[in-house]
Amino acid sequence: MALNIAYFAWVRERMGVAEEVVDVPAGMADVAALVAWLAARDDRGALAFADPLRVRAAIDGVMASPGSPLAGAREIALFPPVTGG
Amino acid sequence: MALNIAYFAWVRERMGVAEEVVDVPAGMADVAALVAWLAARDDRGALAFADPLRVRAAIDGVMASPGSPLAGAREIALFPPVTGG
Amino acid sequence: MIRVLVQTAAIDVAAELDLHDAGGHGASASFIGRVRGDDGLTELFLDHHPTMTGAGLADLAHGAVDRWQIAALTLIHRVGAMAPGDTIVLVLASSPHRAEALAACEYLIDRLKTDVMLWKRETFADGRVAWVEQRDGDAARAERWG
Amino acid sequence: MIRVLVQTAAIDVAAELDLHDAGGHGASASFIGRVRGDDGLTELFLDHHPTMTGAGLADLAHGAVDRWQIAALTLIHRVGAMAPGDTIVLVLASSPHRAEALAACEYLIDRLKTDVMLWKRETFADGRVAWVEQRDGDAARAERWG
Repeated sequence: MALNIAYFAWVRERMGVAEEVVDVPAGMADVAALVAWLAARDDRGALAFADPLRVRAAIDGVMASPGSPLAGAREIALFPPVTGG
Repeated sequence: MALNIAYFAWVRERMGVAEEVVDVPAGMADVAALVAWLAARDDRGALAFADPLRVRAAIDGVMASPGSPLAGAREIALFPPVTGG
Repeated sequence: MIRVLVQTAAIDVAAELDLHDAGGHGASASFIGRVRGDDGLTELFLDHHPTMTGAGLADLAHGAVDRWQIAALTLIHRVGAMAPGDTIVLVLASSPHRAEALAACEYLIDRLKTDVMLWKRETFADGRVAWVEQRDGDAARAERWG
Repeated sequence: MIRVLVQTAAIDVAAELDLHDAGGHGASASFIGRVRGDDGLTELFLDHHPTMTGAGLADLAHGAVDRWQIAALTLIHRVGAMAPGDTIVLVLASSPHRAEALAACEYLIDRLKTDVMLWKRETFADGRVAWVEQRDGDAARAERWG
């Protein structure tokens, strides 16, 4: 299953890319599973997602939760809590 | 006893003057007595001070109350409640 | 820097913004009040006291600086005759912190309505002339500040 | 008129004030936030999402117009690399009523801190680079609006 993932702020810096297309195992259910998979995939993932509580997600421009399903998603954004304004 | 009195807003318009020196009876005690005396003095005073509750006063630049003593006052200002800003 | 003025001349907002040196502060809040031409109003006249009006504005400005961390404060009130669209009052408050700048600005504009020696007279197109009565809402807003 | 922008170019406050047509409204409240050079900060970088950041600002603007009687609203956020003194954010809110203009301005600046997809990275003179952590105070201020 191919997913378009975009990273922001220090998640982007630790991942070393702004966007990528990743091929995840078929049947991956939700955001929490994706984050765990990315953390286990390689060193940059381990660094970016060492603490899943510090990561937020949006699916196709809508804020998501760890339990949000990945089915049908066109783009998943992963990023820290916002600190703007 | 001579008092310098300044009027503002509709009190000034009804009195027809911005300032005047008035000679009030010796021993006049307080602001309330002055307002009552001005209301009884002539038609313009009757018009300006028909409702003493709508009149405010300051003595030498400091807000006063009906019971504030007139003794030692250099200038008494009489005006409606403020509506500025 | 505290700048307080009572003036019959038009308020030059752009020049005051420059003077306030807004560029040097983390956060700047401002409020501009203008004459509204509602109900056919053609002139707003503001009567003031030659010393107490300015002293009242200065007291408010110093009160704001005592309450909040303020880097610069400008408080200018126009008096005399004004037309619809004219600026009556300008408040500029700057601080390193946004909440302080906003609070000072709101405090000053609320207090201005009740604590400063100013009286409004309105003239309308149909010839009607009326002194404005104090509104209960203004006193209530000012009282929130205790 | 609602004007919402996310831009990497410098914010031209004077030009935006003119565009906002401040002269036509009874009351105008504004807020300007600038980069502070505290602790030797040399650069502030704001990361943003290409669509969600602008959508978030537009949602806030429409939320303010739903809540208060607003005649004109300008909400501009700069993103990318900025230096101390640069304007990060500009809020202009005009209304016939001063309380509405002030409340909308304060609401927007509070909400901006917590509801919009923006991330701050600070670079200091000693070479230190750090992403800003969310502050509890910001979330608390935004929650007051319920």
